[in-house]
Amino acid sequence: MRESRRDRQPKTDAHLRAAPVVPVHNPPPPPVVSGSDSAPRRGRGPGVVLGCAPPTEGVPMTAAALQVSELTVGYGPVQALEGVDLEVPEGAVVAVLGGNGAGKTTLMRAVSRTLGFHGGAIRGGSVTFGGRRLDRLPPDKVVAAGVVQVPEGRRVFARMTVADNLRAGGLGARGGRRSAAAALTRVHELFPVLRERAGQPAGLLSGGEQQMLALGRALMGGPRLLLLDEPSLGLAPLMAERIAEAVREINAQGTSVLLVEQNAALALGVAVAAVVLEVGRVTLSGTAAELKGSDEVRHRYLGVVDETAAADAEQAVDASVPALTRWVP
Amino acid sequence: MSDVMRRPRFWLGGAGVLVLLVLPFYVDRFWLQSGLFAMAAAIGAIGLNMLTGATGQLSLGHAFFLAVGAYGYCVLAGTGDDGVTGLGLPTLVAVVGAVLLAGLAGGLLSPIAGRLRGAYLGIATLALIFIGQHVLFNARDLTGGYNGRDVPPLNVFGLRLDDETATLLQVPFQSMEKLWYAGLVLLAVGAFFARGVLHGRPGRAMNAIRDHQIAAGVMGVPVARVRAQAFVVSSMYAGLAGVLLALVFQRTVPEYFGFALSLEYLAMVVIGGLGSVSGAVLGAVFVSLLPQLLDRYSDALPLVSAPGTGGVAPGEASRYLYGAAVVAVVLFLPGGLTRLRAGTARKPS
Amino acid sequence: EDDEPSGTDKGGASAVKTDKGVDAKTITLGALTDMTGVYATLGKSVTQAQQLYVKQTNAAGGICDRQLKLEVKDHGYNPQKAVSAYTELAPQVLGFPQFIGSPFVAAVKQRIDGQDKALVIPQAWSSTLLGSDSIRQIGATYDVEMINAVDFLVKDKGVKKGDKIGHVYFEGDYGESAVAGSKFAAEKAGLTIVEQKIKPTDQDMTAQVTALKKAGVKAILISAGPAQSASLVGVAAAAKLAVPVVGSNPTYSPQLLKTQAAPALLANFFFAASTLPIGSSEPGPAKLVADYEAEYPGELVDNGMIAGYTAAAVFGEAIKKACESKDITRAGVTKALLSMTSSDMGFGITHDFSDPSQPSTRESYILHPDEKAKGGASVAKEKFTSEAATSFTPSAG
Amino acid sequence: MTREAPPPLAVRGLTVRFAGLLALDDVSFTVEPGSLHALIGPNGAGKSTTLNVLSGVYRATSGSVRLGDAEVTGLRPHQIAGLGMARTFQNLAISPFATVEDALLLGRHRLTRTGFVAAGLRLPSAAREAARHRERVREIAAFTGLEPYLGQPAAALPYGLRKLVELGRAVCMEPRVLLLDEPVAGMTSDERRRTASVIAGVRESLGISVVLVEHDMGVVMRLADTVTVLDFGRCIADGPPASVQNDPEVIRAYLGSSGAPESPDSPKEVRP
Amino acid sequence: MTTFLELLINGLSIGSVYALIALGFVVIFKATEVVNFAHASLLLTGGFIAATLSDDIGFWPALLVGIGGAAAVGALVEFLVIRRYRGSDHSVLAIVTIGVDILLLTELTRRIGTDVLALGDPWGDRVVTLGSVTVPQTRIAALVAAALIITLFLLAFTYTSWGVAMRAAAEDRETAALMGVRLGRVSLAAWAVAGALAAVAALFLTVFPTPGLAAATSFAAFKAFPAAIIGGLDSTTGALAGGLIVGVTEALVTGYQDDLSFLGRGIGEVAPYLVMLLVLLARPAGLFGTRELSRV
Ligand SMILES: Nc1ncnc2c1ncn2[C@@H]1O[C@H](COP(=O)(O)OP(=O)(O)OP(=O)(O)O)[C@@H](O)[C@H]1O
Ligand SMILES: Nc1ncnc2c1ncn2[C@@H]1O[C@H](COP(=O)(O)OP(=O)(O)OP(=O)(O)O)[C@@H](O)[C@H]1O
Ligand SMILES: CC(C)C[C@H](N)C(=O)O
Ligand SMILES: [Mg+2]
Ligand SMILES: [Mg+2]
Repeated sequence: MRESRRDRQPKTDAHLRAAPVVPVHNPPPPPVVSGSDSAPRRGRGPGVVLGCAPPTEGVPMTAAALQVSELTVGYGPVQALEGVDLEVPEGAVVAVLGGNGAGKTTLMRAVSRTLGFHGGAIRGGSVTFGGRRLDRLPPDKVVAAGVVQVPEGRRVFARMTVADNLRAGGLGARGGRRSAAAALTRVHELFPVLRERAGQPAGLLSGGEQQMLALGRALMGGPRLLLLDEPSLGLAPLMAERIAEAVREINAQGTSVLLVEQNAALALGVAVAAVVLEVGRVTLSGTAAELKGSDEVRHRYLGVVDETAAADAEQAVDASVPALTRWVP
Repeated sequence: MSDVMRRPRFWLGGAGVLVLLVLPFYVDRFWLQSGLFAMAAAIGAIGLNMLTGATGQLSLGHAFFLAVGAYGYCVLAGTGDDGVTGLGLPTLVAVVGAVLLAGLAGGLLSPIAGRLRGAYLGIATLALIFIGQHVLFNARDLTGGYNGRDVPPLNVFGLRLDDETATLLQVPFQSMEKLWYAGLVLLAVGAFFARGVLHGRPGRAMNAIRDHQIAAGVMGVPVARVRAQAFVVSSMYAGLAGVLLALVFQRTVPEYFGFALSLEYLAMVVIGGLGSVSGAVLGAVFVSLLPQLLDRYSDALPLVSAPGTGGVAPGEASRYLYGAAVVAVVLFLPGGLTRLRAGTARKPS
Repeated sequence: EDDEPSGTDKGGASAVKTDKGVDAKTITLGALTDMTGVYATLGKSVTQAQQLYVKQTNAAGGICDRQLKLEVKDHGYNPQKAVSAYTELAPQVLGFPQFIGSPFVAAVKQRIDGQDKALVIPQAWSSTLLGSDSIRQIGATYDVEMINAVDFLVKDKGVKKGDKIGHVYFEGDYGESAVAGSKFAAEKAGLTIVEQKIKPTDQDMTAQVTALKKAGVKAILISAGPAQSASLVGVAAAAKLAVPVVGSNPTYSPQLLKTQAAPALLANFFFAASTLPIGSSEPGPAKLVADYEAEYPGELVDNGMIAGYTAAAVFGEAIKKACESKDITRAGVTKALLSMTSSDMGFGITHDFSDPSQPSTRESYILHPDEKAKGGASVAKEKFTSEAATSFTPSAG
Repeated sequence: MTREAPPPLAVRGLTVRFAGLLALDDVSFTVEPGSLHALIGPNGAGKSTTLNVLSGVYRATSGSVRLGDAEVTGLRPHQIAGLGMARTFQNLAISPFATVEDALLLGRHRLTRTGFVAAGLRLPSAAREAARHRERVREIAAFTGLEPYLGQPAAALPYGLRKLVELGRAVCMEPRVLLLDEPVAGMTSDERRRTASVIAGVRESLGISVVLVEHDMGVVMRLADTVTVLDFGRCIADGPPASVQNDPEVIRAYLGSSGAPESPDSPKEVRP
Repeated sequence: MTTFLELLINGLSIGSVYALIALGFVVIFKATEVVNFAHASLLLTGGFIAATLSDDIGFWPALLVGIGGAAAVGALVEFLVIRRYRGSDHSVLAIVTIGVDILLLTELTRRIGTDVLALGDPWGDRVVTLGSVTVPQTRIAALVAAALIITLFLLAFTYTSWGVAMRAAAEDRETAALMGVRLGRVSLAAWAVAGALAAVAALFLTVFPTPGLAAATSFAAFKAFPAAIIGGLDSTTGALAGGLIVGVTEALVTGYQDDLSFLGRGIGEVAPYLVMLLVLLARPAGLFGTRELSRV
């Protein structure tokens, strides 16, 4: 697997080389950084900070916490995650940042046990939720345990109506009819458009509408832990904020959230703690505040650039435009 | 060149070709015939794989196009003295004509096919089988009806590939021996052509249609036309296969071109591996030779006894094994037999 | 070794000429049968009867100082398998006392008449197969059978000039040559035939009956399988269409008496055959049944057995004759068969094999379902040849 | 260098009605030759629908689209592509089995001629054509930063790179007008900047018109010459970025109270 | 005229049997998007079990066992074969079912052999006479049964969560799993149900007017193809409509064979496919099928 790591290295470099920003693999400033191997338990750092997390009806702190430790995942030859440690304490919102191919989605799949659909498998480590091991259960049992994922790229049931999509979301729910009805009204409050479009085939919704449906669908399952994979993808700024709001609200009602986002500003706005994945490893972790402060994150994920950096960024941009010659047939 | 020669595949391939060339001198008619059935099947399967594998158009009507080829050849080359229509064209011309006819049939279908997708298309093409067989049974003066019609032997520049025994190195050369080489040539040419198409511009367009029809159109691929072309080409391959089959049978009968045959061809492309030429060939060999082998040797199996002496008849035993084999291959080699060969990790296109 | 030179072998006591399929000790015969396809019914009993014949003959010392050996290949009524099986056996056997599937016989006709010249006795009675020295059917062809059937309707069932009679038949050689016969006979008798062509997949004859009823037929002929005749008769009865129904030989099987249609069948179903019913008390059938049941206890007996046994026996006779003239080559056997002008295998009908262009007989029995008789049928009308049948010239294909 | 500018793309009174819902309502705008025209608006506003009409995927209920003096409305997608309009898709549309190179070569389809016969018989003409276009594909791959992945199956690449492949494929069509549906969605901000620079570069060096649908105001504001804002299928604003950005209507319907200024990679921060 | 009526009614009644077969076909397609070529053998299995038992344990018990048995076999096929498939291409799974069909059919034909197995049903060959038209009681029963069963399914699919789960699983297995759908259970249920339906159909195919169960009974399954397509592969209503249309077409074409003889005789079997093609020309997804949605 060392092999596979190494041959994936250039890939990452390559597609970042062109990027006119600070090199990727410079050792990040000491205080916040922790290689998963160097100090694995540092992952709990954020957990502790969570004293300030929304109160959660008296359940012991880590009772229903998601605990990912030493997780290693591979797709055949490809090593996608390596020794990843992560904790989502009860009632917390934890964000996972990371570039393309970092392994964020893979992490989600590992928790929801859907790696199998992609020819992937857990090679090592464990995933527990509320002290119960998830990494041996079938996907439906994971849902039954209260862990529901919103897949990357929406994946709504295109041929089914919006209403039926929401019903499908409720299939794994433990509650009875009444709780389902309650969930539905809640979803409609969050996303009124879903009520308007109730009869329309989901496949015909716009990108953003589909994203809302996907989120609403997941909520129908009455999750205790919600896994969100890039929920703001393709959302209008207004809508992105709305989603952020929704996440806060959902969380306020006692649902923990593991949030994968490219939109770091949004993510760090919502989360109390975050980790940064790079090429399958946790390279940074800490509270939202800590990470907001880190240059690394500011450059690569927040896009906040001070004047000088911006300047050579612009130059780099022009430089990285080797004026494609026109095609003469 | 030299580095090609260093590759083992090169030598293996060469050896294989050599074996195929000398085979007629060593094996008897039965095996040659089985081999020829396999070659014909391979040609047909290549065609189907271009349609179903590469373009994503499920077709259960392949047997129909085989029939068009087979009967087309008979009608064009037939002398008409056996009471059924025959234009008495030179046989080589007839072969070309038959292939073109099959292509035409495919072309005529494509307007309907163009509007259908997936299983709908598959079962719509199934209609061809039933309609086709109905015609074969009823258009007497063209098809000879239920008892079929004789197939004029191929005549290559004065060399008649019939049962007139011509001895070569003390080996009697009859129709099968002679046809063997004709078959090899046709298969080789067919495979060569198909590879070119699949790896070239048309192949990319076909795959695009299979994977995302709308996007294909937006990329500038004239979807309707390419689908139609794929249908025509695949039908022409079927037609060629039909001609070869007819020549091997020496008489065409309607029963043959039924539903079961279409399913066999579908099985070939899936078992071999969707979308690739080698897959089609492997699948064809598997599907057409395995039952032969099983039939021939199944009486060696335990509790299999000669037909009529009670117990499981060899015919039945071979059916069981064949069915099991089909299931096993698809389940345990999802990519088809081609996956057995190293170096074809990614799905060919 | 598939082209072993013909010659005279010194091994045998008598020096007889031999070629393919015969060596010093054994004579190998081929049987191309269908045990897994649509004619599995026929195939099974024919094959078992033939194995029985081989067993008996060998027990009695074989033929020409040689033991008989029956190579059976099951083609499951699949053309490719059938042709392959033929190709496989052709070089190894003297001839084929069994070859089910007339389309397949037709498919290899060229080769049989061409280079192989082996004697083939098909279990298929369409007249398209007539006219070849090597392919010889035993019994009346389907068309002759139907001509006699029509005659029976006119003579015994009160069908009159001007009446209409329906004919329900399978697509294919069997049904269509049967129709050729019924049309010819109808012509002669001033009747009109109302055709209903069906496929072996059609199991329910309701629509056909409705159509025939509409046409106002006075009788119905059927050339299909047992299931179809049972349905036809049953539906006709239910629809108050009480007319006699006469079928070709393959339309009846004793199992039908266990079905809903039994009463109707017993009431007005008949079928033509060119053998005695297997249940007849004549010595031939009686003995066959006895031996057969001894050999295959618990197996149902039907007329297929007779067809099979007769074919094997005729083939055996031919070899014997050939042996007398010291020539059991393929040509020798074919020649021997041509010289058999009145061979009676003990099943009621004597066959004349001297003219390949003619069926070996034009006689038919009319049989009738009978739950008491073995094989579920007994003779309704003794064997006869209608004058229409004698004047009929089958259209050889 | 002298380059003949592409003809203007004129959208007039475009209306698209789906069962019981008005997706586009009398939308008009003109994409000036060689300009980058952004199309923004809330989710479900009708942006993708507009692109779908422009690229012939949907038929307009009424209204017209003209490229120069060529009428685009009612043409089939491949005919429109033939006019030199290329697009990317909001939900990726890449063959799961094709390598990146194949995917890009597909873009060359309309520019190449090799048919079944030529390809099947490997005619020299076909070989020559293939060689030329592979060369060009390599150029474009180098330009977009995809060169290292040319040999890999596109499907196994992560989302962001697959979006880049889409972009590259569209560029491979040598378009005169490039239609982009959310090209930077799901990318980290540095990737966004890079993709943005690719888009800018393409337009710079090829002098083509670009229609850009995007929610990332940073990118839009930096690149766009003109911005058209849609809301519920109607055009609620149209003009240069600066003015549109401060249009109260737009802020209400789209940018939201917090507006663009504070949003992460907004122009203030990115512009020197 | 009476002839026409008679043909029409006969067509409808046999059509309702086809509808049952088609429905099983549709259920499997809805739940797993598999075109099930093994349907013929499922049908034969049910019929065979019922027919062989009816002598000993009586008709109704035998029928129940038959239905149960066919359901079990269907479930078994799913469990042993379909579930093991790791790929994603559905045309590939269709091939697996071909293999399964070969296995089952060979075994059954071997057991049935030459027999024509009577079912000993209560209806016998009694007929109902409506004016000048006579219809077998069995066929009336078939009509009623089909109507009931199909309405039942229609409701189940639209309203029960089982129906929702089925549709969800059919469309996107992974996402369905993420919603907590037990994929295994869903397709298992679908196959079992299809088996049961096939058995019921087999019942009506083996009672009067047909003499009993023969190896050839399975051919009736071929009628399910055009029926399912005409109605729309994913529509239960469609299954009913398609079945009836096929039945009526067949009956009329056969009944008026003489007037149609210019088409060549014996087009009874071909006609439904011609009708199917016509329908597809007008509606590429059948009469009630949901069209492929295109949205980019
Ligand atoms: N099905 C698969 N087969 C093989 N490799 C895969 C598969 N899915 C993902 N990978 C690889 O695993 C690595 C992590 O992929 P993953 O999708 O988890 O990244 P990500 O962080 O979600 O990226 P993005 O932000 O683009 O969604 C990538 O290098 C990708 O190439
Ligand atoms: N094929 C269709 N059938 C029915 N309604 C459709 C179809 N395509 C789009 N719509 C509807 O038209 C409206 C506009 O859709 P469109 O995809 O253009 O929005 P958009 O501006 O692209 O939104 P987003 O930014 O979220 O992608 C949406 O409400 C959508 O539901
Ligand atoms: C018994 C007969 C129906 C046989 C049939 N003639 C055949 O083709 O073999
Ligand atoms: Mg991801
Ligand atoms: Mg959109």
